[in-house]
Amino acid sequence: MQQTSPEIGGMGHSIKRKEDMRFIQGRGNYVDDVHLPGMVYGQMVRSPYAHARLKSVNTEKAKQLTGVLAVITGEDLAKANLAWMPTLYFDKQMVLATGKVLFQSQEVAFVVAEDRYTAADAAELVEVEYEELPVLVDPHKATDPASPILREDREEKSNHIFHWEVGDKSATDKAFQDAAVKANVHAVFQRCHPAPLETCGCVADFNSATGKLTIYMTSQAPHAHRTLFALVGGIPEQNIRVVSPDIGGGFGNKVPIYPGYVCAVVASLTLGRPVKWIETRSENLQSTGFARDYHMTAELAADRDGKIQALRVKTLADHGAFNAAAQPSKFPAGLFSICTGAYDYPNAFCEVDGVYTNKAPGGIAYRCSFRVTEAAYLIERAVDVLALDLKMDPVELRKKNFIRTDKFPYKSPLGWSFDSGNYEAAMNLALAKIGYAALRKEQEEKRRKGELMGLGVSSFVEIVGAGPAHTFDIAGIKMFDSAEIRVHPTGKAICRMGTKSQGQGHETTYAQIVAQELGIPAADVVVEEGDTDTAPYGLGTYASRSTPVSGAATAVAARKIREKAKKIAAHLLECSEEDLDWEPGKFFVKGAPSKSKSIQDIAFAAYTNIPEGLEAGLEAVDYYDPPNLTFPFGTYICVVDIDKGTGEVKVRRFVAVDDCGNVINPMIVDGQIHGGLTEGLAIAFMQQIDYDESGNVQGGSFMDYLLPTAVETPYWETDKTCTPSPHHPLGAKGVGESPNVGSPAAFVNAVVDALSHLGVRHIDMPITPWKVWNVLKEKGVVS
Amino acid sequence: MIPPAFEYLRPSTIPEAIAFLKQYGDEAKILSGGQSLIPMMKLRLARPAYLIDINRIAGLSYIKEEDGHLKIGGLTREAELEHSPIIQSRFPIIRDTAHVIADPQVRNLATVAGNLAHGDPANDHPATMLALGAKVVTTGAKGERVIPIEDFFVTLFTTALQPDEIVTEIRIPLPPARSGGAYLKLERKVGDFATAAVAAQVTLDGSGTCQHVGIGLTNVGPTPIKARKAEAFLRGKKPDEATLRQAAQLASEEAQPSADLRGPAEYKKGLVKELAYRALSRAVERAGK
Amino acid sequence: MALRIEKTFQVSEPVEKVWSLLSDPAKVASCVPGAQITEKIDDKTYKGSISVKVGPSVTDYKGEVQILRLDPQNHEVEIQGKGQDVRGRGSASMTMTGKLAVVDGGATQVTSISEVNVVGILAQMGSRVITEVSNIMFDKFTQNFQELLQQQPTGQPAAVVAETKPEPVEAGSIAWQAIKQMFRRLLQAIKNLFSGAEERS
Amino acid sequence: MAKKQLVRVKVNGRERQAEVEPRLLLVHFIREVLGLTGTHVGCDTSHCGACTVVLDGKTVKSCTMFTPQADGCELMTVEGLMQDGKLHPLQEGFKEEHGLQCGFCTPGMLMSSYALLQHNKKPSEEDIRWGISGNLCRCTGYQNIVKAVQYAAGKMELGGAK
Repeated sequence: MQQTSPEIGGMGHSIKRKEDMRFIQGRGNYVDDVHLPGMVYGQMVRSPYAHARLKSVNTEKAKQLTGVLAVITGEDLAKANLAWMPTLYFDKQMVLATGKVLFQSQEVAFVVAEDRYTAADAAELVEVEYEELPVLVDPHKATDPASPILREDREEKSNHIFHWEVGDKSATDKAFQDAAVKANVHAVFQRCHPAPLETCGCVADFNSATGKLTIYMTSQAPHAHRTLFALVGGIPEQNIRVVSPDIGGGFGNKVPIYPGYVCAVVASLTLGRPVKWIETRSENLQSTGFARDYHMTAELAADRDGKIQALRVKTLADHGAFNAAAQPSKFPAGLFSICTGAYDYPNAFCEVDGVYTNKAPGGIAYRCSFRVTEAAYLIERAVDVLALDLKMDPVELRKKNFIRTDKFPYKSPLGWSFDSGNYEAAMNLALAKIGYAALRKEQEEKRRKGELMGLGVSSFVEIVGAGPAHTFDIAGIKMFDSAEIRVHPTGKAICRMGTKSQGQGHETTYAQIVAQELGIPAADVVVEEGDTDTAPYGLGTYASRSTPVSGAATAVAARKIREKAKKIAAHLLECSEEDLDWEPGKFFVKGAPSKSKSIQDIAFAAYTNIPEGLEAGLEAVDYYDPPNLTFPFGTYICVVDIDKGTGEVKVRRFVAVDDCGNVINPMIVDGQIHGGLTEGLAIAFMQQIDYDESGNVQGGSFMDYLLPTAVETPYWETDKTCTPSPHHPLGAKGVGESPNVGSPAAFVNAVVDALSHLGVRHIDMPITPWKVWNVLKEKGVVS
Repeated sequence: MIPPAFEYLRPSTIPEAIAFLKQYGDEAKILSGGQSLIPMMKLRLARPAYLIDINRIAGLSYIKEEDGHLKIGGLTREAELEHSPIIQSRFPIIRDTAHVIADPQVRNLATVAGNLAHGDPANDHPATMLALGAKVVTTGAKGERVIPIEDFFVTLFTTALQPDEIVTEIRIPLPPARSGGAYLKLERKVGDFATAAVAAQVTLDGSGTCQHVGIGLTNVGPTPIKARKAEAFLRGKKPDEATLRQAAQLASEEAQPSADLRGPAEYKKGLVKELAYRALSRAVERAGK
Repeated sequence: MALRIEKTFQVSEPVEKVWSLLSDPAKVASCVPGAQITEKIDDKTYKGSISVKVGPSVTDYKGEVQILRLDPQNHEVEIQGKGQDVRGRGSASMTMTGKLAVVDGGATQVTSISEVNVVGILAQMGSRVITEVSNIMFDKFTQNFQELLQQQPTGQPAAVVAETKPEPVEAGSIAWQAIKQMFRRLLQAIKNLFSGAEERS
Repeated sequence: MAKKQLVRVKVNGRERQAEVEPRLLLVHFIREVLGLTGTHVGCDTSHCGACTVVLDGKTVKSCTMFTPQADGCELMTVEGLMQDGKLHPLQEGFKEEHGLQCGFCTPGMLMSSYALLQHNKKPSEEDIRWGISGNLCRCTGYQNIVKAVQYAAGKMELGGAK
């Protein structure tokens, strides 16, 4: 790839972010900042019970309160056939409860008032009569005959949602029969929540004069959401405009459609006034898309020397009250079948069963490409357990089983085609950076002194950038993505994409792609996303798909423009296209570099001096359908010290070596990795949405859903190797999720490693001080 | 998120404030730092009809040494303690404590008096004040009362403070030479309650024997706990490791924790044992200096 | 969240005298602070409402108290109380089983096994203190029960209590005290939680 | 309806006043009455610090204060950082060191960092981490925020900016 100058700022330049200027001045425009004339406020009334019969909803008192404009109930919505809405995964979800409630904090009624304060007062006046029902919280009991059937609306009178399997069962079972060594681990990836700092919300604005509905909403996928509103609400799609303004973090939380959005729309249609609905934090944690809740068992079969022969995985997936997983329709367990990891072995079999419980719905991809985090965690844990059983160093075992570089593209036993990789290179760099050998020595000495120190390694492989349209769609919509570039007469440009940044820095990185391909300085390129009236259609930003898909679309669109520019350049230089060479920013005559035309000259000519037979203007659109997914990877190594007295785990060092192919903006990539590692840390040690036996949410506010502060967060050491994707136009792979996918195993492996000499093989996340202390007590380390 | 409506009252003198308290009884609530009351009101778990904002009452914010005591005013903020030179030099234990309370923004408003008056066994100052043998000065309709801290905490969330009284001062006897103290807290993250915490204050005599010992425990029982057995055991002994370990053991036996998301009761007892040993060791070390 | 609280204590009084108390829900309930009965459904069931006001914390509950089981042979009684927060934010319930056993020297051992369940915002925000609070409450209960026992002239049959015409409301209101007290303590606890995830003043 | 209170505050150097319901949270006064939307709301239990403003020189969480409590006080919000068209060294630092991503926590972070640098001109990394421990960020992992504050501290030492 040609290197551009810092002035142009193409690929590989750490240029400062274009979006920052407004944010550092407090001039961002988030949904709650949207203020429209005549705007009113909506507030949800929610169920305190996890499972209860809805006997009556009395809205009279609430309606009598001055300033209250409407109180909408499930019965009201039922009249408009809107009491239920489809989820993104072949299920339906109650917008407002009718009949019964299925999880604590489920939406029961929607109050609309002149201001927030009145709406909150009125919500308290809505009288709801419940009859409590037996509660199902343990997914393992979901299919017990004794358990209540939760979903009376379904044909099938069972709490079982789906069974999904992939791989060659008989060959795998055979490999296990013949195996010299078998290792297994049962690991629960606890239910957690992305908790972006901005909660979900919207302003629905129906203009009765024009018949146009504008919805400003916290949406990671505005175009898909517009289509769903059209299909579900029966509103002509051209009359719906979805605008995603600045978004205060998404991490998957802002992919689904939530009842609050629908209620705000219904209220605006009814009242003809703009209706704002903004979640509180507790509502966000207790009712919107959770992640994980995978109860997994992995078994590895291997030879004595550590060569892995087979993997067998059985998983129970807790989806809560509705299957609101936001994932490709052909994949009920997302891309969980990436669970074979970075290792080369012939046999694998993986099965997943999904069940309903009385918990909030979801199963969204929390900073992860559809269950890839669960998969990476499981295999990296399993490999460590195998290393323990073999009394082998986990690094040695990994190296022995890595897919060799000459095997790419590699066909995995569960059917994926890994595009490219050099796992050993990333591993070796990480080992050198952290000084692995010396640390192992230190560990031995410490153990002799009775001190606890551990080293955790994770060599993860991701699968991102969904996806080839033939295999990937969400709710039927194919997972391509788009870019539209217009070059203005003065050589400046505007680009619009089907994706939507939530902090990833698209306004900067997409501009750098244009700069790379056309030589127009990134500073001269404006990037716009999130307005469905102006941006080309796309599936949005999640699953690390922006760079792999829309980024590719941007490059291809730019190349279309360059093709046309070449014709114009030839016309201006009075030569044939064949005589021209390109360097970022200009075409010049082969052998006569002084005879050249800059992209700016060409842009001007595109509107002022067009060659015969060529249409005016300089713009292009591309809808990119990736030939394959991309497979970012890396090796993370974590060093922990354990305080025997308190059970506290201190992360002493953490080295992250990532390989995301060619890098657009190293500064932004590092920022993404810092953030993802911090979320991984939180998942490994702090974050959990738990439920007690009555279905009460434990961890339903920031009091008990623990997000690390700067004090708990260690200093992250990052580095890179570069193995470009062979099929991506820029050789890029995407990186936003790698650190969150790869790090939990590194943390847990480190803690288990520190305790392995005591016979510890696994500890479930979140690894709290009391869990560690309990282990130490069991093992007689503390009295 | 949205608190219920209330009438706002802003007295400028203590008598005025007390008059309001008498007038409105339990319909009214004192607004001092407000850092626990306001979140409660936002969740509508608290809904006082009247808020008596005492923050504009002059002369209640000070940290001074006077007639053998350190005196802390009823409106003195945690942040002021944290950064006070007197505290840093003479009462490192109080600095330890203030530093681990909530977070910087909260400490800018939260007051020591409120932290005590709240009667929450999970608050940090009670244990420290128990270790220091502080006195709580209250002012009410019947005038001023001086309550020894060990009589102040009645039961869970209940103190000796009367409905028409306000905590106006905290008095801490100035420790003699060769005194030192420390507060150690284990929290799940900055801003959380203690899973358990221990305050220790010791005074050594010329021969290095423990003359005075004060030990307070946080969040391991229905009230803040004064570890009397451990104190008595240590008094008159040389604080060598074995002795401190034994004292710590006694302290953990005095703890009566119950399980919550922070961990099971047994863990919390074990934690008290460890933290007590560490806090005592640091206290002794500081006393030696 | 569900809790199981078991309290066992001995009294010097003979088992029949203790039973005359334990089998009288009014008496049993009077051992925990008070509330309001709005209606008597039948001899075993009362309806009532509770306005719990603790410091700045106010919550109104509606519900029922019921005698589930009365077994004179084995000296066992089971009483249940249930209440729903009228602001629709949750419920709390308690089932208490009381048992008597004769011990040497004619004394009686009293065992109370109570299952408390709290649902809704209190359980979400209150897990920190609910156990603590319940323990305090049941300690108070056993203490009051013993005091009440001493006030009873020996050998007085329960029937006589009836003669001193216990208005259902009377009785009920006493029965209601148990639950009210529980909510009171819980709310007090919850209120104070918001020294919060952080302790503030 | 409770008796309304007349509240006078000096916001970013400008006198403002309004009659408000006593229960109006300071953050809603700032965002909806004064129209300064840089101050954000990220939680309901006073943990996230997105609503942090500087009140009489000290940081407070404006979601945990009633508007009348600020009567007669001086208030500084993120909108007040820029002086005569020039970015404050902290704003510059956050941009230069990539101290923000989604930008939602940024105003609160800037306010906490501002207050920190007022009484600690040369904060260590630890000082900074404790100084911003009342502000949550979900994107950056704090590492570049620490760098941004160090950048500003250096710049202010040279330039003498406040």
